[in-house]
Amino acid sequence: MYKVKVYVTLKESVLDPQGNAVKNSLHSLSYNEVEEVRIGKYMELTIGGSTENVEKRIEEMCERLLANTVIEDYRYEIEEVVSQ
Amino acid sequence: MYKVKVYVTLKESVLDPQGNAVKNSLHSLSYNEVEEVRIGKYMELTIGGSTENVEKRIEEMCERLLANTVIEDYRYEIEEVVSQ
Amino acid sequence: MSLKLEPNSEQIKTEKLYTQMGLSDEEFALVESILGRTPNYTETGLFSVMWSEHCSYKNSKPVLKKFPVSGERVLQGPGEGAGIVDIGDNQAVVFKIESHNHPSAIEPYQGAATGVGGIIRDVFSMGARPIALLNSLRFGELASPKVKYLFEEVVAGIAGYGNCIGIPTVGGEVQFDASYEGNPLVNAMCVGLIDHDDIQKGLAAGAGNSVMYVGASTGRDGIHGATFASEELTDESEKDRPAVQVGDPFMEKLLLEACLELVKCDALVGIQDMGAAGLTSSSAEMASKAGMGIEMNLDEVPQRESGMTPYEMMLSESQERMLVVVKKGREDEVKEIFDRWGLLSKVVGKVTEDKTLRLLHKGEVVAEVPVDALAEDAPVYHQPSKVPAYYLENQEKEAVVPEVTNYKEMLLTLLSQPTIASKEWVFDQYDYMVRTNTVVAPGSDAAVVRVRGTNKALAMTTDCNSRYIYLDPLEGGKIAVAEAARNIVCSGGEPLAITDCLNFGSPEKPEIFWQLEKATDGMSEACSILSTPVIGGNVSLYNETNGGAVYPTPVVGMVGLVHETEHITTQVFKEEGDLVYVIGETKEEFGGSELQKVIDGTYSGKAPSIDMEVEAKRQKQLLSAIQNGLVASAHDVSEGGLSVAAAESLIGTGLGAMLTTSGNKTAALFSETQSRFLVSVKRANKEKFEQLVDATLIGEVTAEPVLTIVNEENENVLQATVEELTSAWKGAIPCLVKSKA
Amino acid sequence: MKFAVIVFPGSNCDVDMYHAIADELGEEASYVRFDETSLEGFDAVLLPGGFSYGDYLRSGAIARFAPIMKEVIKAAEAGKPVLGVCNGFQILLEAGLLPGAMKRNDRLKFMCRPVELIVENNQTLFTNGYEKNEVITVPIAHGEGNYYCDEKTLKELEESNRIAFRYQSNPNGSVADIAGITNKEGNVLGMMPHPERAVDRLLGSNDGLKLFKSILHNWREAYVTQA
Ligand SMILES: Nc1ncnc2c1ncn2[C@@H]1O[C@H](COP(=O)(O)OP(=O)(O)O)[C@@H](O)[C@H]1O
Ligand SMILES: [Mg+2]
Repeated sequence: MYKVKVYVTLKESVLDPQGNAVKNSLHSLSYNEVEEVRIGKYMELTIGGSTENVEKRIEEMCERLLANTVIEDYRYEIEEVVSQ
Repeated sequence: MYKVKVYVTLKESVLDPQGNAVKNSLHSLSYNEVEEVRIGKYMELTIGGSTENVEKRIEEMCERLLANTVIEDYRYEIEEVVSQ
Repeated sequence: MSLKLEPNSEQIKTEKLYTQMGLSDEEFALVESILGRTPNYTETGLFSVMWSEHCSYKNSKPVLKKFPVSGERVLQGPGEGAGIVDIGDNQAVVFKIESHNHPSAIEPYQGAATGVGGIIRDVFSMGARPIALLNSLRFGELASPKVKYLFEEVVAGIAGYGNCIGIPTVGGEVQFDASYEGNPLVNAMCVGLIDHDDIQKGLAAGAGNSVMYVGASTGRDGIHGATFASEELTDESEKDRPAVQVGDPFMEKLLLEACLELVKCDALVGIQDMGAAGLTSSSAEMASKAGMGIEMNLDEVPQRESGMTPYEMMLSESQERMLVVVKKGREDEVKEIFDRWGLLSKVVGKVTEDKTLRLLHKGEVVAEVPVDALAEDAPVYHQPSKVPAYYLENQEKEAVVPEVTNYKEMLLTLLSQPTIASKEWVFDQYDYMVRTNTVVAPGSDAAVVRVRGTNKALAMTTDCNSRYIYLDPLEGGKIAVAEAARNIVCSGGEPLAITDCLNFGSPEKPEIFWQLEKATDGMSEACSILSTPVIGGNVSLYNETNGGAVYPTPVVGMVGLVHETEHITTQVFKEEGDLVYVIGETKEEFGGSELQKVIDGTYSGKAPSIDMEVEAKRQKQLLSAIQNGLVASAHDVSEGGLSVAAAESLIGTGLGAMLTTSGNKTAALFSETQSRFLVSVKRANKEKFEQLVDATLIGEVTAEPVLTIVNEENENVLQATVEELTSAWKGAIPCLVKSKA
Repeated sequence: MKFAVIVFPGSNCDVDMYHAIADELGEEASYVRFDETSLEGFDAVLLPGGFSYGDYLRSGAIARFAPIMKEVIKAAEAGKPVLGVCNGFQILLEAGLLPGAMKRNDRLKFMCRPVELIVENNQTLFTNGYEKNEVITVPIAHGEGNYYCDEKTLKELEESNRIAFRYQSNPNGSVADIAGITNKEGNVLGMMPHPERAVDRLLGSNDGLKLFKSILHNWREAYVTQA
């Protein structure tokens, strides 16, 4: 079994209205030290069995569905979970 | 300067309709090995200067704004960035 | 500095780098002769975007000239952000339609969302309060995962933007045909209301006045979007694409409110949105229209990213920005308004007398070009035109009546074709009620929005059956306008004017240019006869993927005036016992019909014919009957023919109908003959109605929810429960979207 | 009676709320900006729908820190009627004036349509113009209207009769079909459906008008008749 963490973020040059709004809100709450906020997605996938090619398949899932590669970048971490 | 990564996820007891929908889509693309998907938020904050109490302040931001603790959990990682 | 990385004039010329920006050799030579020197990189960029089809209409100007553009009520015709039509009481309606096809093909959610954002800015930059949104969409067959993805994301993008900014999306249309497979069409229309005194123009008048930049800051978004929109989509496009523009409807909501406050302030001289070609087109056009020049210091332009070059700033298509000209010395009043809305505003330049767009950056002049050369004086091409072989072949074909054996089954099949089926799956995602003025929500012929504080309302619709236009652009062009007007009339409105969006393939292909010419001829004729001038519009050419063009799709957006809210009429039957009439005779016309598609899988033969004089007469009669309170329901007969129209008039009413038809059964049920209406009338109004309208009584509304159609011999032709009709019609799109490919 | 309609940046049903009060109910309504700091002189507070701050991050999350919210909380504590509709409800949840939280609709799509509501509790100052279990038609228009609370909270809501409205047919996945809830004291109501969009038959339904009439009626009983 694997636990996979996928991080999807907006590409650097793409506008992030959400991040902006949160930054402004933090400023109005006096957290003026916050210089930038970028908001993305964090996904946790549980992959069953002793699947082969986990990495290749995760890469595919990201490309095909989990990220919109026109405007987003992604990265992932795969952890093997040893079941008792 | 600090780079802070904040992860906000739905509490385990709370159903995640979006995660479910993504799981179903992955199955329809024949990634049947995916047993569960949970979707959360991933935020990157850039914190300026040599702020004191970074940790305490981040904790506060999470409690007050970045997460809704009625349904969400959060965790964060703080990295100091040494500027050249 | 990154400036150093830019090629110099010499390289641009010898390496022909201008071709990558979309300028031809001749055009580049023309630029050189205008300037009397070789342009630098920034200047080449300015010309390339301003001379793109999207900004200059260089290929379409000759055909646009044919449109009738004036009328008693027209306050503003084509040329400004949006056209304006008087509706009395010192009020006017402002509307325009615009395409966002190419961006939507690349990133459907953001492409559609920013399309909506752009058209809203066009309307409020006139000083008008946007009151409604509509759209017109074309996709490939709803079968492949790619098309489903595009469809779902485009609808979500339209919803995302419109819902958030709080302007109701009240209507639209969706058509599915294979020709749109790789090149979906996404046209968005916005309708606004304005008091006559508030009408603004995009003029940079008065030398010395300040040029201010307001709204979102500038990033490297969509650089060269206008050129991109004027090119065919190829497999390369995915790689070449500019950084995708992301819409921020929240920002636009603030900008909208601030600008509507600004128009009440007499420090304002002119205002224009930064749409395609951003800062370049807004500054050049405002100056050119006023016969002035503009000098801008680009260091003052608010920037989201660091190290932006003049080229990048001038060509960026970042969203939610406006350029404003303000009386000298009164900049603070303007700033104060924007401050209160939490928005950026900054003086970036001034109006000059020398008719030149002069750009300064880090203390140097980085561009200096005559504004007229960029705007008015762009080259115009008279493309060669040629009758396509497919058209001649189709005209030769004998008309045939397709063979139908089971009429009920065919009706159910037609009702479940996604082009005909209920679009509830779509408009359920739109907030069509916000601002609480929507009297007729999506689902009837035209949407109707009341004008608060008066007894009037506005009816609005978008229409275009591109199948007919493909088979016969001249007849099809007339039909597009006529159908829009029919929808307005059925809702109780008097057609006022149209806006149009000409979505075609490459005008450089003579057969495509011929389609464009003929379709606009047809539209012009229809507009003249129906007295609905063209008050604005948009052209989107080069809608081709890997060589194949989309069907010629000149979308018509029409607005009508409902004089009294009591005139508002919908398409559904109202009460048991009401009489059912059809206005207009039925001919055997199946070219381009939904039936032909179902049976043959393609379209062939002649498109239905239309006589605009007859059309106009019938519309007048029906409208006057409606205004005299004689009509219970009215629905135009369009795709699928009379049986589909009857089914649509029944669904959701709990009622049924008993109808008698004559002549060929297939034609009676499914022919798409034009200029027909299905109308129901209270028995008590029978005589008065018949005096006013030439119509044939064909049956009545019944209590039992069943549609029964018999022939003159009283033989059963078709019988279906309304439940069967409803489930075919309502179930189709949700089912297609969900099903796996 | 004087109603305050709170306007946050991004509110867009403020106009609808205003007209419902001023035109249909025939009482006084004023817009009060998010950055104002007093609600003095108002007898009731209305938090309208829309997309305050774009609904970025979570709906209502940013709006609840707006300066006016301190006054809204004070008004609630003083027992004045406070009504939050749609985004207004979400803001009340984020501000802790009502329990629970809002998730995305279970079908993950925005939904706009008239729905049928059951008046579950007609003993509140907002609902006593309705019959108990009366079925009314009121539109919804939301993408995040999937009400969530834990079991303990739900039990408490049910036992103290704080569920004002339930959906006849649940459109969004809300716990226990909840469409609207009140606070313990009964003077704060949050609901996802839009009563202010159902005040004029021309637009389909006027079932929402009774809600505003109830507020007015109760206020008159309490203040005008006594005076
Ligand atoms: N994309 C859309 N957005 C909003 N409403 C739509 C859309 N497509 C269709 N509708 C609505 O569905 C109804 C039927 O549309 P359509 O079949 O195009 O009607 P018609 O043939 O009478 O023009 C209309 O009320 C229309 O506004
Ligand atoms: Mg119609």
